[in-house]
Amino acid sequence: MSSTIATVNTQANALRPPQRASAQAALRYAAHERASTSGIWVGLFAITMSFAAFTSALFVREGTADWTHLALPSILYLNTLVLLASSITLECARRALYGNAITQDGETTNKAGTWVLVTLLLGLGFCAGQFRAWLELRAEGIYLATNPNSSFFYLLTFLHALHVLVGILVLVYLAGRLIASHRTLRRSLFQNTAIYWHFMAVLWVYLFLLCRTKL
Amino acid sequence: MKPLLMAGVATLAFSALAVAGPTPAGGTVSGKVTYEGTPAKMKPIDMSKEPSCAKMYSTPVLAETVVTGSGNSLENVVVYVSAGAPDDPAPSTAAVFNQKGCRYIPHVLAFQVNQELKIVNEDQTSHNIHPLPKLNREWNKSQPPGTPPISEKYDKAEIFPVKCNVHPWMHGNFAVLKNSHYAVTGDGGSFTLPNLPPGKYTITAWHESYGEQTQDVTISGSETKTVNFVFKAKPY
Amino acid sequence: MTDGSVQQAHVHAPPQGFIRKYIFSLDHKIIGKQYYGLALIAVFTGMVLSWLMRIHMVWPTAKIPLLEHLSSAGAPGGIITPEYYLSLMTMHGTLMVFFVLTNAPFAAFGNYFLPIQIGAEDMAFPRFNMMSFWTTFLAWAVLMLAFFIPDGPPIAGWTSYAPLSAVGKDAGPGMEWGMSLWGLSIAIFCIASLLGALNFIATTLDLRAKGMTLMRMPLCTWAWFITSCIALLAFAVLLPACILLILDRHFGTSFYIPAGLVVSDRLQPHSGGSPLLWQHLFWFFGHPEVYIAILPSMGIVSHVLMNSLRKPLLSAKVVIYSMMSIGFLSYMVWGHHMFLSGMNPMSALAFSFPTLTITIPATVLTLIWLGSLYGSNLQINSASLFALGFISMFVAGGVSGFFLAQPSIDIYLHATYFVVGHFHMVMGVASLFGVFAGTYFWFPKMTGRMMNETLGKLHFWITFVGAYCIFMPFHYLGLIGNVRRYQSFVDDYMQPYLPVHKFMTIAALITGAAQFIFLYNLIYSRFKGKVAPINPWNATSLEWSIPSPPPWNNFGDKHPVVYHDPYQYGVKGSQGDFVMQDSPEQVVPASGD
Amino acid sequence: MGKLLAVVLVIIAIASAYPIVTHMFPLPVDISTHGHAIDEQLNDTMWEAGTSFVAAQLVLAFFVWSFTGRKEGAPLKNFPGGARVLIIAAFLLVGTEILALGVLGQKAWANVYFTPPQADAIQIQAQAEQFAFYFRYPGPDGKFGGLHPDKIDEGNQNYFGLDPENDVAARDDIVSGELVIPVNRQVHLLMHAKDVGHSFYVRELRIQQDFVPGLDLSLHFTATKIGKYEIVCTQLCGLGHYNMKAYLNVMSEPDYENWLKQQAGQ
Repeated sequence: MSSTIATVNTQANALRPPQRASAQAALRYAAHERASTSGIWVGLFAITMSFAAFTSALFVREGTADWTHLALPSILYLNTLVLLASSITLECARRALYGNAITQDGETTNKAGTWVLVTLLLGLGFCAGQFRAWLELRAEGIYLATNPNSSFFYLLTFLHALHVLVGILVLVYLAGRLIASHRTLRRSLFQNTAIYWHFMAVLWVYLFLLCRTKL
Repeated sequence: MKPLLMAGVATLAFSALAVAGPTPAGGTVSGKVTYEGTPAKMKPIDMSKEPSCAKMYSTPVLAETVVTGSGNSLENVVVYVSAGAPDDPAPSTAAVFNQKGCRYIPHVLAFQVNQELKIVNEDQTSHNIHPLPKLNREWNKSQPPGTPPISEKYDKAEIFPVKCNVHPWMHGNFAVLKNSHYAVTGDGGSFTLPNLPPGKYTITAWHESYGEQTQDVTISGSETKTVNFVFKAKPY
Repeated sequence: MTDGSVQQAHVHAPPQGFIRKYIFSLDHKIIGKQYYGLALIAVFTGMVLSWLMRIHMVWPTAKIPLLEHLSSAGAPGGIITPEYYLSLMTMHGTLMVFFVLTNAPFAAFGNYFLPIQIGAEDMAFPRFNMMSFWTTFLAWAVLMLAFFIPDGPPIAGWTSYAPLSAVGKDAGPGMEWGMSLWGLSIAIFCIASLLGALNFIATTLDLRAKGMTLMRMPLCTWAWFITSCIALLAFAVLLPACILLILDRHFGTSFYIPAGLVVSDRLQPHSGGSPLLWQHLFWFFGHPEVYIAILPSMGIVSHVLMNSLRKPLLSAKVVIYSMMSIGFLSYMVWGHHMFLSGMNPMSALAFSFPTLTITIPATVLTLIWLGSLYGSNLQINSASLFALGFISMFVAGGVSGFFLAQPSIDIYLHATYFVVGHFHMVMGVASLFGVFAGTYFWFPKMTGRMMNETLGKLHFWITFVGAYCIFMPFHYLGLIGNVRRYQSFVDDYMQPYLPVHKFMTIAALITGAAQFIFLYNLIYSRFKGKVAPINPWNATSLEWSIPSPPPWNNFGDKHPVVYHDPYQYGVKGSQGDFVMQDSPEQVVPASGD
Repeated sequence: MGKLLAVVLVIIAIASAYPIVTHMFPLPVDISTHGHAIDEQLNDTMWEAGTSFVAAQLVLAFFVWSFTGRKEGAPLKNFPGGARVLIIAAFLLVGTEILALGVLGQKAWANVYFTPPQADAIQIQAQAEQFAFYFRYPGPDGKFGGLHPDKIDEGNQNYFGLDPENDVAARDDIVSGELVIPVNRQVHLLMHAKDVGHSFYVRELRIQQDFVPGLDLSLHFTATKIGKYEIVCTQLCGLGHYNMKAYLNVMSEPDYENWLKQQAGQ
């Protein structure tokens, strides 16, 4: 969401030292940083609600006669690891960017950029893995409508993958900016992307456990 | 039974209309459709939910899935030339399907591919016409009293049921046929397929609950061949 | 350079060119107006649909000439078919609930005034703001498309109960593509509303001007804030519900469709689904939706009322807390829509009590409004008339809630006209009165011109009396067991009461016609109205401290600082009996208080 | 203008109350054993809600009347006691109402839903479908035949999907489009939906219950007056919803027995 603001100041360019802006502007800047952080949390809350709704749907559906068992493709375990790893690499990027350095020079941003690049590759790997899992199920003749369990599996995994893809798009943007390090970058954009990305990992772990125990 | 008779006459009339084309005088296939065994007893239709229709009948109307006549004759059987005859162009006259007293008149309506089908509502209540074809396009329309007749066409040959979504007991059948050589048996179960040019034909008889039977017949000159069909009746 | 070029942050230059200025504008004010415009189109469409329904109901064989050409399938020879009646009903409900009652009081006014009232120069995420409007527009377009497909609009009602809504074309005309468009449209609408709510919350939390503490926010800002919190939850649940519905309809899943259903002589290829699941998900959204519609109007009415009373509200805090508790309780009561739907009868009791409890904060609000009237110096104008009308309507619609909240009475009144009367008054008319009050009050600020008072008052009188004439009889008919959603009354039982229905229809036609006065007033005043000063109503909140209409960045370069609570009326101020929120002067209570 | 509003408000209050007070819209006669409780509940609520409605409108009218068009500089007053009084009032007023209605109301609800059907209650199966009700009696053998959705053949009057060919219990089942019951005998209605959601509503019985597809609910009631009453569907079920109805025919015990015999004969 901060891309709003970020793109706004693309005209601010070059490695010139940050100007001391008026106190007012500084305040406003800080306010918008805070706003985008609240924004991301509110957004995550909404996402949580939606998946909670799906979960309750699952609990309702569980009781019914045609509820069976679904053997999850083993690749999901690998995918889980990949996604968790991506969470860690993004944390590395954050450390590289804000960890100790007070001012970032091209080197730190490049370093961070590379970490982000790794993260988004892992993210893509996760999505590919999920896709693979679906193919495996198809191969077993288990489709979306085969039984309620498969319906829920495809539904939950697909929606989660969709959210991950959104994250990946933002990561692409981030990596671009960091590696071409002559561009400004709002701190909140990076922070919030990190929050979102970590949340996706947590959400996946939850969904995975749900599928393991219920489907 | 009067409405039934009407139905029979009406159908025959229509089929007569349909065959009265410019085709040269040829042979005729005629015969009788009968059943053996005991057919299911038709239950009376309870129309109490539709007073405007219920009050039109002194004695309860029976369901029309199996209508039998004297001498085990079987009515509402579509007899048509299913092979051997060329496809005929649709006649200009419209086949009329009437809704009267919350029943379909006729119960089985046979007409040709692309022939105009005219659906009329003579009742004081709103009807819904929902034919359930498999090959043709399916539609589902309501017809409040006082609205103009619905005009439709079917472009594929097919026999399928038609129902009223408002009145569950209202069920009929549409027989969309390729050529003009067909008849629907009425009271007495007899039928005639006139004006068949010499050749070898397959005659098919279709009944909505007893299924289909076919017989081959060869016509040479202007003779009259007799073909009878006997269906096996089911008690349930 | 993470904080490079700070002062550029968000200071976007005034937009250039028609498209960026008025169509894909990032300016919350333009977006607010766009929402208002969309709501206006939707409300008039919905109104005409209700006219057609009322006319058909009392004159079933009436030939409506124009309709014959608009929808030859729905109205052959101009006579509305039963399914087309249900289509009209479904579209009326959907348009009104989603595109009017959610858009007008919340999205439209909220977008325009929330940032100004808290002293911000725009929403937190202008691009999201623009997206949420255009997504809403898309949702509307998709819904309206249903009118123009051969299949026609859906016939499942705005609640779209499964399995009727889920089994597809066998369920009847309009249930093939019409229904799918409905599901798609609502899903899109959910996404739009989520974006909007997110924006409102972040803006309110973080973009308040110096000195604008939460408790100093005007009541309508509070209402919008609380509403967006409700909306966030509600639409986040409706979206999954719609997704499941679409899956059932087009991908052969069985979330809502149980086994062994025979629809139109066809055995449905589904198994194990639960129709109640849809009802639970839908009403978990559906009941809070009622408060999404009414809360903003409560806020607007309080805001307007304080201004015309010329004295502070008895207690703004109490109003805020009441609205909060209403919002909170609204999530524990959805089951009262399902008393008779086969839930465990015990749970009916569990849902009944919180429902009844909601009447406490509602009553508190009403009494606060009434109590504030006491000893005031009430100024009568179109805005305050509608505000007072709101109170009257809110009470009228509210008390009937008492009946429906009790399962035992619901056994008799459920799905009768009593219910229809109830929610039309409290959710429909009442919140629309809030919108009217807001319009007459804020129009000068939004357009820089005053609205015509005479027309405004005329509009009020017809609408106020008319609304009672239409919706009171609904309650009476409910008492004699007049079932809702019937296109005509075929049974003898209803015959004696047809005159009542005729009366309601005529009232509806007149009241509806009166809305064109309002429309005319809007358009006329927009261009010909007399020019509005900055603060025509001697009001106190921030929106009245800036030019009418406000410049593109609201406060220009001056950064408002807030010194007072929002409603400093009835005091000795330098400009009169009030002190603006942003004026540093001391508040001296007026004598004789 | 303010004075006018006050007057109009008073008129509205009176005009709205008038049809209620004069019973212009009476509830249909109650023919059930549990109905009186519901009617009492409805009546009490009407008094409480009606009073608060009229009172609120009148107070509003009074305040509008007395506080509009006051001369310049007329002293502003605050409501005696301020918000606190009003809040307490609200809690007391509504609180007591809730307790009174809420708690007492549960009795009426319980009568209908928390009492199990009597052992000797007559079992009848009701099937709701687009757009009619059909009722099934077990017949002489006292056993219901099984339901086979695939066997449903409405053209042939087989609405329930019975299979008399293989299912002996189904052969003597009586299917009727009219719900015929004896007076003063409890009826245990087994509710089954064939296609979509429907609802069973008999005004005079003070009974309403949804048919939920895939969820067979049941309902029990006792009719106390002989006569013919309307059963209507109150759950939107499609284009014929407005026309989906049947009749409840309450007969004397002997008439009912005859009816059964006559039906079995068919």
